Amino acid sequence: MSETSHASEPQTAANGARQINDFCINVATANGTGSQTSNIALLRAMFRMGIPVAGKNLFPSNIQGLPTWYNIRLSKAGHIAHRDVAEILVAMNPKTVAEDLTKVPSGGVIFYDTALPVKEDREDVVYYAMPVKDMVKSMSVAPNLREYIANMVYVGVVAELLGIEMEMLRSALDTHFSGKKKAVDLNMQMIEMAAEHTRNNLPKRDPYWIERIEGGNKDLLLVEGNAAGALGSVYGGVNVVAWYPITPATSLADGLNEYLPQLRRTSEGKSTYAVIQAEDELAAIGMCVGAGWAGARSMTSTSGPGISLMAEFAGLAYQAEIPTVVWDIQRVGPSTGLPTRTSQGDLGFTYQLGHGDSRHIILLPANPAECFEFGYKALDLAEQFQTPVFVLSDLDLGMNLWMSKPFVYPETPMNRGKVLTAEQLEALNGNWGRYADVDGDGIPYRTLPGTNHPAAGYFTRGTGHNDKAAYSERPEDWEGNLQRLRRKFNTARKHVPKPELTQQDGGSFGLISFGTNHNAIIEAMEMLKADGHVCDYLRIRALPATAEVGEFIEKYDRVYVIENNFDGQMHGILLQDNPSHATRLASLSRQNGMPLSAIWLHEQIKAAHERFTKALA
Amino acid sequence: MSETSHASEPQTAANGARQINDFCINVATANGTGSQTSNIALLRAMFRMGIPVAGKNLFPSNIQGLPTWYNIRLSKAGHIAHRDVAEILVAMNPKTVAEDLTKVPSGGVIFYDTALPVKEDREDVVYYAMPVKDMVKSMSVAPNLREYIANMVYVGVVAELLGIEMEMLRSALDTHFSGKKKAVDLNMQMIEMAAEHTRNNLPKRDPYWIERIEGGNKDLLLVEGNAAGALGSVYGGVNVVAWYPITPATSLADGLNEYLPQLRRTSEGKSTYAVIQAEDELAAIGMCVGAGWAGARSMTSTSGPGISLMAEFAGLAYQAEIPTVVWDIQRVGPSTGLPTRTSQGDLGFTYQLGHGDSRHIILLPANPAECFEFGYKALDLAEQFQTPVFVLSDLDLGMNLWMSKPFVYPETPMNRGKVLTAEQLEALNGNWGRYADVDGDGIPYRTLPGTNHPAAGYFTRGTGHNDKAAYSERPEDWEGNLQRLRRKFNTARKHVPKPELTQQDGGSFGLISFGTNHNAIIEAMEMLKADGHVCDYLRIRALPATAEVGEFIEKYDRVYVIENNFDGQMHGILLQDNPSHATRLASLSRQNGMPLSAIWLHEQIKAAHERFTKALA
Amino acid sequence: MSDVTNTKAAKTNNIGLEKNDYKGLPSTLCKGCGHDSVSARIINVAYDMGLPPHRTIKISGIGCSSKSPAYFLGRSHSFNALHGRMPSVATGAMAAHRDLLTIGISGDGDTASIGLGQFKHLLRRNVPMLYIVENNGVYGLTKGQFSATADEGQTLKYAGVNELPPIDICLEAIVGNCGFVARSFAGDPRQVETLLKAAISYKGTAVIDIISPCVTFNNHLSSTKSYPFGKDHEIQLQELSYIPHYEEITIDEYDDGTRKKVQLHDGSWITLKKLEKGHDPTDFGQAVNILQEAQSKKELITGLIYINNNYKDLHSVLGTVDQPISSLQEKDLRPSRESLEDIMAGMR
Amino acid sequence: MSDVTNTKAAKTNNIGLEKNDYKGLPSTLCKGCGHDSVSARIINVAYDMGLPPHRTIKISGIGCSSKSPAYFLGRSHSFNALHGRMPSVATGAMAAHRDLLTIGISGDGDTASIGLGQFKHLLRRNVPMLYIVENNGVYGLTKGQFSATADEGQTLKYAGVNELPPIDICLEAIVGNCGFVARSFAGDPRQVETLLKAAISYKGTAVIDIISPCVTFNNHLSSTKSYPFGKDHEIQLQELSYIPHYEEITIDEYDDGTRKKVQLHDGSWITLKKLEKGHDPTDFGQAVNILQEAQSKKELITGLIYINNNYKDLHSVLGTVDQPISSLQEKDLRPSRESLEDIMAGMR
Ligand SMILES: Cc1ncc(C[n+]2csc(CCOP(=O)(O)OP(=O)(O)O)c2C)c(N)n1
Ligand SMILES: Cc1ncc(C[n+]2csc(CCOP(=O)(O)OP(=O)(O)O)c2C)c(N)n1
Ligand code: SF4
Ligand code: SF4
Ligand SMILES: [Mg+2]
Ligand SMILES: [Mg+2]
Repeated sequence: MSETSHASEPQTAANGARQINDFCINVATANGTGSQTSNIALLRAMFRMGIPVAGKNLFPSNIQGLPTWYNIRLSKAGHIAHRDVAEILVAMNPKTVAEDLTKVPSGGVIFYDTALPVKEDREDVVYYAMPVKDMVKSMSVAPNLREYIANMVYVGVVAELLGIEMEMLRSALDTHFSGKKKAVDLNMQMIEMAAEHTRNNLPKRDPYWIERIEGGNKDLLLVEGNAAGALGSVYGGVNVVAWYPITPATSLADGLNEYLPQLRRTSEGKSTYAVIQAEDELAAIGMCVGAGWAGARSMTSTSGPGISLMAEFAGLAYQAEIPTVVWDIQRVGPSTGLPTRTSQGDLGFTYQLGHGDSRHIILLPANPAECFEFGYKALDLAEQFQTPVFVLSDLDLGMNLWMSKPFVYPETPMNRGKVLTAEQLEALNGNWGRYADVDGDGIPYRTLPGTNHPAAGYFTRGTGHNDKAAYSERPEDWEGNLQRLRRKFNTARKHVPKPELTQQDGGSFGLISFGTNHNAIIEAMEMLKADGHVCDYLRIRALPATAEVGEFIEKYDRVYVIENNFDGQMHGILLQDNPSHATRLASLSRQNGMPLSAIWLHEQIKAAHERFTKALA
Repeated sequence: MSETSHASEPQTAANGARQINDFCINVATANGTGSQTSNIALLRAMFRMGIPVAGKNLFPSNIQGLPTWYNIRLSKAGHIAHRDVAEILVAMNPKTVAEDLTKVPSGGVIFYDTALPVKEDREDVVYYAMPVKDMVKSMSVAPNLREYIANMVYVGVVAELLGIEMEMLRSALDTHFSGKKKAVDLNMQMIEMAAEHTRNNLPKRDPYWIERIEGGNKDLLLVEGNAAGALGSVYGGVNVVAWYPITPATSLADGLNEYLPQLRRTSEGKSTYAVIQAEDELAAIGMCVGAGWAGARSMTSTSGPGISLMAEFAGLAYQAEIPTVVWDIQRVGPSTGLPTRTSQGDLGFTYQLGHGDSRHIILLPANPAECFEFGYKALDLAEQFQTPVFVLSDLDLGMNLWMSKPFVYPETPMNRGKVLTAEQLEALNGNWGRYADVDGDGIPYRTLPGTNHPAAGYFTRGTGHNDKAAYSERPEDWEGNLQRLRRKFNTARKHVPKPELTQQDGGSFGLISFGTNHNAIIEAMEMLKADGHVCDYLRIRALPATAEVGEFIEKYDRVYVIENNFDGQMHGILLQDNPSHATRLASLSRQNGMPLSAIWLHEQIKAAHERFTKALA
Repeated sequence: MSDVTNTKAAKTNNIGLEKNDYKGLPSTLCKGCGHDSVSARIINVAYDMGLPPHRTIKISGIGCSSKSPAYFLGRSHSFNALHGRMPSVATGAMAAHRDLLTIGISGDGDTASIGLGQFKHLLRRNVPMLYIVENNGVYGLTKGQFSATADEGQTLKYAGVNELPPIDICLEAIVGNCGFVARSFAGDPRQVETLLKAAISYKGTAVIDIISPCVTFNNHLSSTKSYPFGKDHEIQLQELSYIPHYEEITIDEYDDGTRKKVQLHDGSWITLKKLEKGHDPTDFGQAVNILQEAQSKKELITGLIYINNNYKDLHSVLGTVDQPISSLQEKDLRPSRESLEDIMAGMR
Repeated sequence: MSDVTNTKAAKTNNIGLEKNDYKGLPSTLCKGCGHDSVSARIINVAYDMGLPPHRTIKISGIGCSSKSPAYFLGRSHSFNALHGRMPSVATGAMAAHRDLLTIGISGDGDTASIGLGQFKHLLRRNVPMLYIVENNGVYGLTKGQFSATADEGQTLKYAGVNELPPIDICLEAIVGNCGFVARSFAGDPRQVETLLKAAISYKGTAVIDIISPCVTFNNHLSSTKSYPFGKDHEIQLQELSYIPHYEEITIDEYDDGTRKKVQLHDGSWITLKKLEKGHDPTDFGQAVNILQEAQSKKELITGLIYINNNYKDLHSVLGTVDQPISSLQEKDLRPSRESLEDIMAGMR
């Protein structure tokens, strides 16, 4: 990590120095105007120039006409966390322009559509006026295409002034339109016209530059978490998918609907999978449970409201020990909440989803490569442990394009778990108990419907049962089963993905977090280090927490548990796991719909830790 | 509390002394044979003789033919907790007799139907053979009544030999059959015939006696928790009830259906309430939320599976701030679990019911008088705090007959919460914000539909909103609202029912528990005291935990949190509330479908505390 | 009580309110969305009928359609509930307050997919209310998946071909013992307003299934008809990033018994058929058959399809007092101290 | 593979199994419960048709009815799922394993109350399976509340008078695009078995609504007919503590087109009417009308009411491979390493 760049502090142009590849661009438009194409083209072009970039789409829960912001961060140090401050504003939305303008820091730059009521009255910023309407008019294009094409104007202007390569824009659009040449040409024509206008009329007056980094972003992908998760599931052999549309999980199902037909049809064009759009989430998980029971690798994707509706089936699958996978792309709750904002607020609820005493395995991806990895691992774990496995991603990860390490093809064969075949049953003389703990790991053996042996059939139920799956109300049977389930859960502790440790020389306190907070934490750690606060960081990748987590906590007098929710839910879970270290654990959580930022984290951790050390002294 | 009686230890007759009013009777029958009438008659007759009694019905999840046990405890010291050991067995069920016999302790007594394969081969017990069939035959009764009447035989035999007064049996049956004389007579005839047969043929050979206690049970009621809860709700003015049948919650709705028509019809016979049997639990709570929003005092009753299905609506009601009351008569989960066994396993899940960050007010009754009290208090709290309030009772409390203190008529007027009338709106010039925290307690003002003022209407939603109830995706609005909701929750901390403290001289450690564990704890404390372990006990009556809970924990080096669930859910909640005292808190929980027993608690606490003190030393 | 004061005397209705008093917030739906036409109709009818805003409530589920209560009758209480759960919330509200006129707004996904069970059970209870389905055959708010009312064989840009038979909301309503079942088209102001007025006067659940095209997601990729956007440029946006602005579709009057073909924004056509003058809406069999036939001909019957005034409504089944239950206060709700003593006496 | 060995050669069917091989555990339902009759019918039919137990699965919801899969076909896999959710579980299982014969068992509460939405959507997908509703008009397992199929005006001992109209499962099925809809009476062995065999041969969802009296809770307190228990003694148990034992009701053959009155255990009567010989079960309109008429006459039409072989079933819509998806192994399920490289190339 670079120690000199504090990318989170706004860069001022006051000193006149060139600011290269290290600032943010905020594009303010309205939903449904087509600006997504422009923004992604910009992002992808910069990515292909080798520059570390991150794009964040802040969109409303609406289809057309409401404010939308697209935030692009360039960071030569590779920081891709959300940053609140953008040096460069592209103002295209009359409804938000007044407030947008106030947010531009001193030394910043404002590109604006001349149709907007912008008075060039600030001394501390640079203005570039873009006569969008005129430029669009000067291009002979069907009237119904005008508004759409209008957004290419700012692409051209910004590219010209900041130094984004035209060829990279073309290649980005080529990818975007899957090579449809007419579409690419039309858009490029507008971009180039705008660039030309800029060359002729708008001399560069700001210090921000985008410069190609040779060899930068080599091997990296630019991909959304949901697409990665879908792909990982496909390589994990998912074969029954049932889902119900909900933002921000829909694009995971979309990904499956895109990749499955491509990758999983036989030569005769038949599908090795079934995808069913269910009538609601209750039915979606019901189908997954039915399919998992019948031997399929099943999954569903949803978000908060769906998780609430799935509670009863989650409990059934836990109790009857049926594998299935549920992706929760978290958005802000409680209730319908903010459907288009990000959160980690379902963690605590999902961990114990269902009435009574249940506990679920949860995977916590932090980046697209991990979404891919957990895509297949979740299916493995579900069958290995015969239980529902939840993957808790979030809107930020799922719906934004991220730079990502390449996906690693699964290293091990699929784990189909303990399934007895007819031959094995025969060898056992048919003596087996569906819920017997033969191996001492709490994991029983199951048979699949269709197994041709007279002893294969058993009765699956959510009610109390004994080892042989017979209905039982005996206290011993119930308690024994709960204990075995807990044993199984503790076995899972050893098999779920281990946490990732980031250690620094002389780290004197700890941070624990999970998921997409990662990038902001890494950046905040640098900022803290500059202040003399050196800390270590453990990123939990799954629940139940593995032994490493307790060991990490034990090492420090103080460990901050960082979360993007209000209640400090992971903190609560860790308290229960480690009551004897409770006083070491401090919760640092926040929920306002935005990803945590490094600046906020830096402030909070610094203040909290200074209070703590003072109290100690 | 008596210090000499250790009622939990089986009484042996070895010393030949009379055992008076201090033993257990276990009646083993089959479901649907009518034995409930017999058992309750026995229980009520003893109750009316002034003897402290407790009856527990262990019934299967089935309608007819499966084993059922009815356990009656007599305790002169007034202990009414569940006790595993019964000195006296009444064996009427051929299917379970073999195992039932083995459970009779040395010194015990066995009444058995001669049709059962009982060999009188134990030396350490007393046998009484009951020729049930013959006795029934000798009474001229329609054949279809024979099986039913058969159960009165053991009533007569047991009454005669133990000393239950015939007049009290008659009065008990009179209550049972609401004074229907023919029914009472028919049953009494059989009882008296059996008593006579006993006098003539079965000389008393055991030391157990039931003797009237003059003035005993004065003022006390014999009532089920669910009936008490229903009645409390009626006096709380409940006026919209929506429910869906589920064991063990159905009898609460039954109670409402019984008492409401009695108590809440106008002189013209019109109802001041609406009771709707919904099509499922999702609809039941939906109706309650709609009604609460429209200004009704609404409630529903359910059990675990229903709680799971209510998760999404619970989150909506929390977020949109709508009052309603949900009774959860807990049974054993996860999943369908053991529908006819008791549990406290929904606590943790309900506390945070709904995805995202929600927290609910929970009331935790321990006895029928408290069910009555919480019946009206829940409705008050719901309207006061504009939020769903959950009352977590359990099967043991809800469906069994308990001795109970009389119900206390509500001492304060109904609290209808902060509702603005048209006049008040006018005085405010229509300036009000539905979600504004005017009073600093986090509780906003609402208006009801139908309020005749142009400014009364507002838009209710589960999505993000600002103070004026307008849709908002602004981070500040979301965060501000969560903070206000937390403020409201903390205000509730001061208004929910306070815990009940049981303090002993020199108490050196603490117990914390809630609900029906109470009786076993009181008894176990006596047993512990006899061993030299003197402790204090705090019974939590509501969540969020009030200040007293933290103060109690602070007072002791060690506090055992006692629960009838597997995960130690209250322990988890208290850890989060009191992380700095985490090491003082030890979890002591169990879940096998049975109420906790004093014997088990005594053993466990003793062992744990001896380990603890040894480790300290 | 004060009211909105106006300097210029604007036109008022029979309870002295202006049209403006029935409006809501500016719509945030897509330009040209059929749902906005429905809102406009409701505003007109409420104004014309002089509905007191404080006696009207609006309840909806989740979806573009379910958002629309924000865009009309801004003075009335409104509850945007959960996806598919408007029926239970409306039932509870009506049980609590019998004097309110309840306008339920739902979508086809909201009512026919996730909400089908609640919809049918609301009908069974005959909760007195106006139940409007703004039916576009897609999930608008989640961007264009098929709903359960989508036609068999219909093609959507993102969702492919629908191979499942549609759920006919009117047929479901009739079979489900609903006593007022009508269908119309959002762009037929006269018919929609007439039906709305009739429905508001009906005592019981009145269902109006309003075909309300989604301008944004009802695009037929494989359609042979002209594709609205950039056909000649062969541009297909990869994600739904650009949404053109359309005008709402409005059709002219057409006669009873005749058909009217309507072109939607994507160039595709639907055929409306107004019920024959002779249609007897009190005939259950005829109503069912007419719908069944229309479905096989891929026509949409419009008009009042079925009416039955004999079903008992929720309130008469409940036997509640005449005033709203929610207006009752302690004296009516809390029985006397003595009554409690009496009851306890029976428990001793 | 070994099989149950028997010393005495018992009668076997065409796949060499005995009747015993199709039995289940002893029933724990009330003596005389109609559901046990249905189990007996299924055992007979499975034996007669030589169904391979390992190729048959049983899925149910929650209720007395839903317990009954424990009492037949003990060798087959069975799944007692959640209340009202059998349809989704069955859909998932069938999607996973197309070669299985699925027998779904549900109750009227399970299907028509909590499960109505899933039921209708299962029909819409035409999931190939036999869907049996053991319809008694009450919630048996929770002790006698009205279900949504209870007749209007019916009186139950604990629940009072039902004032809501019934949901007709057959009507709902027909309107919901189900291609095999039949009704019978649990005590009519011949008709039930005939219908079961036909249903098992049907490709798609086959619904049989079997009237299956609840001997314990279908007691009419206010009934003028003789009350089964202790009428002359005026005994009424306060709680449901005593349940008399009854014999299952069995009726004799009766002719097509004729009516048969059947007395239930509580002395009340129901009227069954066997479909006319001339009934054309392929006629949608006729099927609907016949049900509607019967309902108004308080008769129960029995027989195969509607059949339609033209609906596409789940598997053809899904276009899946011929073998069961759940039998596919890694080589079929995990695409190649190269394919992943290709896809990633497009993401750079
Ligand atoms: C429980 C739940 N699941 C899914 C969603 C996501 N969702 C929002 S609107 C919608 C569909 C709306 O379709 P429709 O009712 O037809 O309304 P339209 O937008 O077409 O008017 C869905 C699935 C949700 N809000 N809640
Ligand atoms: C979610 C949920 N709610 C309620 C119940 C309680 N419950 C069990 S069976 C049943 C009704 C069964 O009625 P029906 O389906 O008609 O079956 P029957 O017992 O009459 O055969 C109910 C409500 C449950 N198990 N789960
Ligand atoms: S997406 Fe469709 S339904 Fe939604 S607002 Fe736009 S046009 Fe209307
Ligand atoms: S209660 Fe009714 S449905 Fe249940 S087993 Fe008994 S007779 Fe059958
Ligand atoms: Mg729609
Ligand atoms: Mg039933």
